[in-house]
Order: sequence, then C-alpha cells, then structure tokens
Amino acid sequence: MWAFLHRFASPPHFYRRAGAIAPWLGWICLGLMAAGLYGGLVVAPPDYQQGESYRIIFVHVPSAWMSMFVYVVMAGASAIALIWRIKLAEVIAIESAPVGASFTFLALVTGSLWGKPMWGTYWVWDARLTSELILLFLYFGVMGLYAAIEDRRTAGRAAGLFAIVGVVNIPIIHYSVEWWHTLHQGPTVTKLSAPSIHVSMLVPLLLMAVSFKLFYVTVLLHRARCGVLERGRNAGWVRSLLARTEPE
Amino acid sequence: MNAFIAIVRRDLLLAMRHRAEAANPLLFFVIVVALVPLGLNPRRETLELIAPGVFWIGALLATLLSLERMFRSDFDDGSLELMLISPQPLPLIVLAKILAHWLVTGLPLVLAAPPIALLLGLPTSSLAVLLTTLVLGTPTLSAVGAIGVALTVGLRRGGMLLSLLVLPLYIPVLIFAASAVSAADGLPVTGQLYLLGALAVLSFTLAPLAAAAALRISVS
Amino acid sequence: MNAFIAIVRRDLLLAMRHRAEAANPLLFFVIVVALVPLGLNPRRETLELIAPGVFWIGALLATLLSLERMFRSDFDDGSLELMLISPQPLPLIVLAKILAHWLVTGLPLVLAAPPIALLLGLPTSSLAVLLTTLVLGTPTLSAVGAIGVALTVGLRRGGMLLSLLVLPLYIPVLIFAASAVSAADGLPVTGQLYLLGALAVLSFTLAPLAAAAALRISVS
Amino acid sequence: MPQTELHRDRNPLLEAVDLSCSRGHRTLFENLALQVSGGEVVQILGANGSGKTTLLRVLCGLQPPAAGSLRWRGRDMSPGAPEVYAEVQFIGHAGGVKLDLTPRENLDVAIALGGRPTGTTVATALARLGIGKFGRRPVRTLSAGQRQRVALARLLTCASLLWVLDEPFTALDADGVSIVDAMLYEHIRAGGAAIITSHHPVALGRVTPRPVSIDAGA
Amino acid sequence: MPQTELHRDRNPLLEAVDLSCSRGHRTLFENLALQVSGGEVVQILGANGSGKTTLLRVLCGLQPPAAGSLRWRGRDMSPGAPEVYAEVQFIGHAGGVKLDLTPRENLDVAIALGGRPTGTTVATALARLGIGKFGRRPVRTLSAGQRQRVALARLLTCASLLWVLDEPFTALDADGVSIVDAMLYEHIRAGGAAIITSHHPVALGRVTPRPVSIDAGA
Ligand code: HEM
Ligand SMILES: Nc1ncnc2c1ncn2[C@@H]1O[C@H](COP(=O)(O)OP(=O)(O)OP(=O)(O)O)[C@@H](O)[C@H]1O
Ligand SMILES: Nc1ncnc2c1ncn2[C@@H]1O[C@H](COP(=O)(O)OP(=O)(O)OP(=O)(O)O)[C@@H](O)[C@H]1O
Ligand SMILES: [Mg+2]
Ligand SMILES: [Mg+2]
Repeated sequence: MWAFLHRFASPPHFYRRAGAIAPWLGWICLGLMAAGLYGGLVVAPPDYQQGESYRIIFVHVPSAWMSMFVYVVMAGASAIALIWRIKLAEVIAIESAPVGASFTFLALVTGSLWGKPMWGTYWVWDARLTSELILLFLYFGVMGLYAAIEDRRTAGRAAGLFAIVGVVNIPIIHYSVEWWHTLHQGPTVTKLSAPSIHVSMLVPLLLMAVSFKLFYVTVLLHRARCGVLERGRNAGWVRSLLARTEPE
Repeated sequence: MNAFIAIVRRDLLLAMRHRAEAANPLLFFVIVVALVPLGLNPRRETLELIAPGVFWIGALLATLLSLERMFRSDFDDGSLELMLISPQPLPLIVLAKILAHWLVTGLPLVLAAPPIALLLGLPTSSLAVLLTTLVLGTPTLSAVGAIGVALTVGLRRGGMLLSLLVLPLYIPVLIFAASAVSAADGLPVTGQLYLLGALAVLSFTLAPLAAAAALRISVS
Repeated sequence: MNAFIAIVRRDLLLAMRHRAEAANPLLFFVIVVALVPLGLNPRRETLELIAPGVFWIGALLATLLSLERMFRSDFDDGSLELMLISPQPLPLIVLAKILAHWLVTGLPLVLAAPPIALLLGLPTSSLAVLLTTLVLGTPTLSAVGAIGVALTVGLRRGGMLLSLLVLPLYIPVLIFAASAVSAADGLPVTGQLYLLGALAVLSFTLAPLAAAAALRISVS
Repeated sequence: MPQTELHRDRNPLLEAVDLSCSRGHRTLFENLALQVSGGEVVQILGANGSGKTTLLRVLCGLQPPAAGSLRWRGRDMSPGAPEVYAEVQFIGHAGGVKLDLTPRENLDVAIALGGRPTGTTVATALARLGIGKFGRRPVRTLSAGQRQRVALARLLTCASLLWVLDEPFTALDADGVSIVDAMLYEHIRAGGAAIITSHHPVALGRVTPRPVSIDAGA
Repeated sequence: MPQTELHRDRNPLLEAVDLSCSRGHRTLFENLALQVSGGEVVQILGANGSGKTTLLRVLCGLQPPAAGSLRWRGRDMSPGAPEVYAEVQFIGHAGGVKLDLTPRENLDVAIALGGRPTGTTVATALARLGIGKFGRRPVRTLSAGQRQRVALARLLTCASLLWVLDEPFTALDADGVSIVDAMLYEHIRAGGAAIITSHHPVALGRVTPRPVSIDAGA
C-alpha cells in the first residue's frame, strides 16, 4: 500500500496516470450533469411554496458542499505535504485553491440570487452566509500567500500551513445553522434519518452533487499535471518529455 | 522557562522604551471610539445601540494594526534568526511573544474599556459582559494574529496579505463578542462567552505551534 | 520640475512594487466599512443613518495609518538625507511626495466609495455629495499629515505623537464633511463644500513649506 | 594542510557533502564539500554576490540547501534540532542586536536564549570588547563600530563550539580587529571552530584561517 | 605636504574653522581645523565612536556643528543653500538606495535630484561598478557588496566637486575596492576632492589620502 502510494506520488508516474484518467472522468461528469439538470429542471415538479425559483437548489447546494469539501481536501493534502514532504500533495493542495474558490463564489452568488425571492434581500449578515464569505477569503488568503512568496518551495509550505489553520472555519459553516438562529435553511438533505425532501428532487440533486465532484477531480488532475511539470522544470523526466514534444 | 521569562521581559522592556509606540493601539482604539460620535452625530439611543459594536471593531482594528510589531522588528535586525537557531523550543518563545503582545496591546484595551463605555452611555449591565468578552477575546486576537504575522514576516509587502489572512479568522470572535454584548440586557449570553473562552484556549495551545512552524518556513 | 516629476514617479513606482502594502489603506477602509454591519448588526435604517460617518471615519483612519509611509522608509535608508542635500528646493520635493501619497491613498478611496456606498444603502442623492467631500477632503488629509510626519520622522517612537499632532487638524475636515453628507438630502451643503475646498487650497500651499522646515529640523 | 600548530580534532564538527545553494531561481554554487573541525578557522572566499552569506545561513540551518546534506558530528543535521543549535553561534550582516535595548539587556536576552552560559559575565564581555562604559546606553546611540562590538560580545557570554561570522570585521577599527583576533585564537585554542567571511585579507595575528573559495567553478 | 603629484587648487573648496561636534550631550571633538582642496583625498582617522560619521554629516550640512564654522569656496556655508549641495555628494552608512527599486531606477531618481548630470549614462555607471547585469533586479535581491556598489554608482552619474564617503569600502571585494580606487583617482584628477573614512589601511593604488585624525586630543 505504502509503496504503491509512493510510486503513485512520484511525479512522472502521476503525470502519465492522470493524463490517462482525466478524460474519462470528464465524460462521466458531463453525462451525470446532463442527467441531473434534466431531472432537476424538467422532471422535478415545481415546489408548492416557492414555485420555480427553488430550482436554483440544484446548483446552489452542490456547489456549497463542494466549497467545503475542496477546502478539506486542500488542508489534508497540505498536512501530508508538510509532514511527509510529498511534492505531489503540495501540488494538489495549491491547485485545489482556485477551484474551491470558484465553487465558493458560485455558492455565494446562487445563494444570494435565491435569497432575493426567499428572504427579500440579496444579503444578510447571518452566520451561515458570513462564514461562507469567510471561506472565500480563506481561499484568497491561500492563493495570495502562495503568489506573494517568491521561492516556490517556501510559498507552497507557507500556503499549506495557512490552509490547515483555516480548517476551523469548516465546522463553523456546517453547524452555523444550528448554533445560531439564522435565516438560512437548516439541514434538509443531510439529515441522516430521513431527508425532508421529495425523491424527485433528491435524485437530481445527488446526481448534480456527484457530477460536481467529478468535475473537481477532472479539473484538479489537469491542473496538477501542469503544476507537476512546472515544478519539475529542471528534472530529467520533464526535460525528456519536452524534448519529445518540441519538434512537433 | 528561563527563556520564556527573558523574552516576555525583553518585549515589555522594548514596549516601555517605545512607550509612545506601544500606546498606539490604545490611542487608536480611543480615537475610533471617540470619532464615532463626532462623525456619526447619532441620537443617544442610536449611540447606545451601536456602542458595543464600535468597541469591538475598535479593539479588532487596534490589534490588527499592532500585529506586525510582534515579529517585524526582530526580523529586520536579525534577532528572529537568533531565536530560530536557539536551542530553546521555538513554540515556547513564540508563546512568550504572544503573551507580551497581549500584555502590551490587549490588556490596556480591557483596562480602558470601562471609562470609555461610560462615556458612550453603555448601560452598566452590558459593561460586565463587554469586559468579559474583551478579556476572553483579545488573547485570541493576539494568538491568531501571531500565525498571520509569522507567515508574512519574510515578505516586504506583507501588510495587506496579513489583513487578508488574519481577518477571516478574527470575524468569528467579533461576531460572538458583539452579539454577546448587544444581547446583554436580557437574553442569556453564557453560550457566546463559553465559545469565546474555548476559542481562547484553543488558539493559545495551537497558535504557538503553527506560528513556530510558519516562522521556520518564512525566514528561510 | 524635472525633480518633481521624478519624485512622483518614484513614489508611485515604489507603491506599485509594494502593491499589497500600498493597497493597505484601501483594504483597511473596506474592512472598516464591512465590519460595521458585522459588528453593529444594525437595522437597515440605522445603517443608512450612520453610513456617511462610517465612510469618513474609515477614510480618516486609513489616511492616518498610511502617513508614516510618506517619509519613514526614506529616512531609514538614507534617501531623505539625499533629498535634504539635493540642490532642488525642498518644498517642491515635499509637494511631490504629498501628491504621490494622495494618488496612492486618497484617490483609491474616492474611487472605491461609490460601490461601497451602494452596499451600505446610502441613497444616491447623498452619493454625489459624499464623493465631492472625499475629493476635496482627502488631499487636505495628505498635506496636513505631511507636516506631522516630517516632525516625528526622526523619532523612533513617532507613532503616537503623530496621531496626537495630526488628529486635531483632521477633525474639522471630518466634521464639515460628515455634516455635509448627512445634510445632503434636503439642506444646502455648498457652505461646507466651499470650506473644504478652501482648506484643501490652504493646506496645499502651506504644508510643503512647513513640512520642509520640519524635515530639516528633525533629520539633524 | 594544517596551518595552525594547535591541537585539531580528528572528527569534523560540521561536514557539508555535495552542497548546492540557490537564491531565487539561480544556483549559486554546486557540489561544495566542506569540513570544519575543532581547532580551525575557515575563511570563505568569494567575490561580491558569490553566495558567502547564503552559505553561512545554510550551514546554520536557517535556510535549506538546494541539494546535498549537512552533518553535525557525523550525524545528519535536521533543521530545528535544538542539540545542534546549542553549539552554534551565528552573527550575520544584521547583528541581531535590538537598537532600543542597552548592550547589557541585549546580552542578558542572548544568554537566556543561548543555552549554556560561559563563566564570563556580561560586564566582563563588554569590557573585553572595549565598550564597557556604554553598557547602559541604548545601542541606537552607539556608532557603527560600537554596535558591531555589542553583537560580537555575545560570543563571549554563550558557550558554543562553532562560530559562524559573516564579515565580523565590518566597521571595526584596528583595536577592534585585534580584539576579535584574540577572541578567535582563544576559541580555537579551547577546541572550538569558526567559519568566517571577510573581503579584507584576514591577517589575524596568531591564527591563519584555512581559505575555502566558492567562486564560480570552485 | 602634498602627497599626490596632481595639480591641486590653491583655494580650499571646503574649510572648517574651529569645528566642535557633539552627539547627545557629549562633545566628540573640539577646535578641528580642516581644509579640503580640489585634487586631494582626505581620510578621516579615528577609533570607533570617535565621531567620524558625525563629522561627515556636519560637513555636508546634515547636522549643525556645536561650534565653529564651515566655508565653501571661502563663503560661509548656510545649511540649506542649494548652490553648495549641487557640488557635494554624500554616501553614508545607509546608502540612500531604495531596496524595492532596481539599480537603474535608483540612479534615475538620483540624477533628477542631483542637479548637474555627468555625461555618464546609468548603464555605463553600473557596468563600471561591475553590476551591469543586475540593472533590472530589485536591489533587495542583491548581496551586501552589490548594494554598496549601487550606492557608489551615484558618484559617476551626478557631477560634483566634493565626494563625502563614509566607509565606502564596506562589503566590497578586492575587485570592488580597485574600482572605487580608480574612480577616486579620476575624480581628483579632474580637480575634484574627496573626504573618506575607513578603518582598513586605505592603500589606494594611485592616490595617497591625506590623513586627518580626530581621535581625542587631536
Ligand atoms: C448567499 C446566500 C447563501 C449562502 C452563502 C449559502 C451557503 C450554503 C452552504 C455553505 C451550504 C452547505 C451547508 C452544509 O453542507 O453544511 C448550503 C446549503 C443549503 N442552502 Fe444555502 N446559502 C445561501 C442562500 C440560500 C437560500 C436563499 C436558500 C433557500 C432558502 C438556501 C438553501 C439551502 C439548502 C436547502 C441547503 C442544503 C442544506 C442541507 O441539507 O445541508 N441557501 N448553503
Ligand atoms: N543618535 C545618537 N545619539 C547620541 N549619541 C550618539 C548617536 N549616534 C552616535 N552617538 C555617539 O557619538 C559618538 C560618535 O559617533 P559616530 O557615529 O560619529 O562615530 P564614528 O567615528 O563614525 O564611529 P565608527 O567608526 O564606529 O563608525 C559615538 O560615541 C556614539 O556613541
Ligand atoms: N533575497 C534574495 N532573493 C534573490 N536573490 C538574492 C537574494 N539575496 C541575495 N541574492 C543573490 O544571491 C547571490 C548571493 O548573495 P549572498 O548575499 O550570499 O552573496 P555574498 O557572497 O554574501 O556577497 P557579499 O560579498 O556582497 O556579501 C547574489 O548574487 C544576490 O544577488
Ligand atoms: Mg554577504
Ligand atoms: Mg561611523
């Protein structure tokens, strides 16, 4: 297991494997997303209270989940990179940040678009919304720190450390609706016992959630391949790779 | 332990020498709080309503501005390098610096709060809660801030980045504290106070470790 | 004249290099303005009421914090000495530095004001007045500030003294400006605006001379 | 080739194997081998910008090398290991002296941080460096050479085997140079070692440093 | 006693009469008489803390003397008089170099401030000091010696009669020292003068500086 991990984490191996897997994941992601959107926008009935506007849920909820998931992945990868000094983990952490920031941004935008019909305002300073905004700033912090430090190795380690520190925000986001009285919806889908949501809405929602996850993995693999190349600029395998492609 | 005391002593001594500069956060705090009635020109009821928030915003900004001092000058004159290659455990040294920073920055804010609160017309019932939030909250600000400064001290252009890194981590403290104070007359506030206390304990145990690691990274 | 342009160019260039640090006053301003709703948790009407004051307090604090930058680093690395023994007239050089400071600090505040004003729910009628006060008032802040910095740059512990020297001079600007903005929907405001304009002209003519003299004293 | 007639330890204190250092993206030098044993002074030679300061920082563990390894008494030196640092003193371009403290206060802190104190008191150390009567004035009011002496006084109050000194003679007058010379002599006499850089020919009276050049190609 | 065989102006450029300087409450030296004429290099000698830096600052008008007077070309020199400053260049312990600008940008500003430019372009000046290829990197990323060279390059781009240099050889390698030596030689050859301090014996190849000691009692 350990040996396998180490082999997989070796940059040239990762570069090849990722290149092979990524397109497949991309296609699956597209398929699921199409099915999810069809189910959500066409099949599912309008909500008896909210009419059609609730359909934004199919983008809002998956992107909100992903915004948190990506952060956890990023922090985990950073911890691995700092402790075991695995370069690939550092690449994964750093390359996750912009993707996660995009998901966060999407969750914020769709949320506040949804808030207008639901709460009568685009924005309130309640705990869920504020902590999600903080998440966006944390992503910016990671990216900013990485960009500001000139030495790449130092930059990666510093940004990783900051990502780990910021992880405290994740439980705050999740439990904010329970700890404070907020305008925001309490847990509806994620209640373990019985989701208080109809199956015709639940299924497309889950489809969208899975496809968002695949989207992340696909994009991450692509970005990480570039990152690995860039970081290994002087390594032998990159040179030979470039030498092979250059004549074309 | 010896080193711990020596560092705290040293930083307090430096603050004494720079008395005027060390008083800066307090002065800044007072300015913020004093400018509010001047600039906002509010009615008395409004003033009472916003006073707790003004307090905490002032405290937060004052701390934010004083953070750089924690490591910057040590970095510039090479003292930080001496700490890094000292045989003493680095987290201990960092803890000493956090403590000294709080003694110089946070404590004066706590002490200055009562008279200012009276001036702003905060009801005495809220005052006790305000003081408790300050006592519990300002150490967290110093501790969390240490991580941010440690990460950016190697950068010349760290100023803005520091705010970007530290503020998101400060906002929970601000929210808990301000909501506790404004809830003070009537609603129960123990929940928020416990949370503030928990944050303080958490940050004082973890921040020295994180900041020490950050220093090693950013001084290299 | 050549020297004037060269100094403005240099300071802008330095601000560009330190982009993050130069953006600091703006960021600080945005933070102040954003923290207000977080910490005060006010109703919408209250927010509207206090918005102009919040703006001006933010602008004033942001300028206050960025003042030191005007001469401090030049003092530390010896560039200031070169300016003092340069054959160019010193007030001209100081004027260039004031202008550069305003371009880096004041102008962004002016530009950032409209979007932030909308977020805070300031009525559009007040917005025009707010902008005018900012355009007229912030140059005064930079110019008057220059005198304070020039007087304190030789002192290590200038920070607090600087605030003490400069703030009393800032408060008139704050009061005129904030009262103009809150009077904006209805009452006439031209009086306040003329006064702000007069202050700006006055400070831009006299401050360079005063600051130049102060520099000669405090560098020796 | 031994250039001092002093007793020299057989086992090197500090050993650098295949060391490469870089700054930004540029490699400064590659595959440097360096051994420092007790009883010797090594002088790093190189033109401006050749990487002397960088090398010293790497040797102290302040900066990781781009490649290669460092050994302390034969064991791999991991950055942050306190047992090594108790034996090393570094004085860089920036002396690590707080300008707002007095020389005495500076040394007190250095002793608390530095681990094993030598027998030498702060007052003795300052007197030895010729700044005894400035012990209670803030360092800010001292001249360039006096400040440098305050930094150097640390070497006397904190016991350590290896001194790493980046241009220690900067701003010192002739008298100051001879004091440092004598200090170095006593240090290696007692089995210690030192790595120094200096552009001026180091004609230390009683010690001849072993030159190590890091100029491109060396 | 003329120590260079160059043409020397009869009338002194700068003349200090009965000069006393103090720092804080302490008088550093009293009744110093100093004359500097075109075509000579004066080296101020004195132990650490004797007041060399203070003297140079007083001579440039950066600090008023405690007593005594200064004359420039025979006329009383009032601090702040631009016509004097156009002829004097000062390089102190702090080089006056902005670390965040590139060497080129630094020199451009210096030229704009400094009055009369010489014919020498910025690029030529940097090349002359051996840092031609660092012209576009922020000074912050240069080594100690390279920074010093940036400060010294100013001497070549701004025309001036009197150079006042506080320890100009700090951090320079042998090559750097010989460059400055040659610069000094050309400067006095063209009728200029220089006042320098240095603790190391200044064995400038072609110029022998006239020593002036300010040590207590001198
Ligand atoms: C800017 C405004 C909004 C933001 C920042 C936001 C943020 C979030 C976040 C972070 C989650 C994930 C929570 C978790 O998994 O712990 C979430 C879930 C959810 N949000 Fe929002 N939201 C916003 C507005 C809205 C609005 C207006 C509605 C509709 C009333 C809404 C309905 C939901 C629902 C139903 C969930 C799923 C809850 C679950 O079962 O976990 N959100 N939102
Ligand atoms: N800011 C200050 N305040 C008070 N005293 C000072 C200050 N700066 C220097 N001194 C004192 O003035 C004296 C002369 O200082 P100066 O820097 O002129 O000496 P120097 O001859 O240049 O010495 P060095 O060779 O070390 O550079 C010193 O004894 C110093 O202690
Ligand atoms: N922070 C930095 N970022 C990038 N490059 C740097 C940095 N500091 C130094 N350098 C470069 O690294 C090289 C080595 O610098 P270093 O300070 O080690 O030289 P040095 O041998 O000590 O020179 P000197 O004799 O001038 O002190 C120089 O060419 C310098 O330009
Ligand atoms: Mg060096
Ligand atoms: Mg000197």
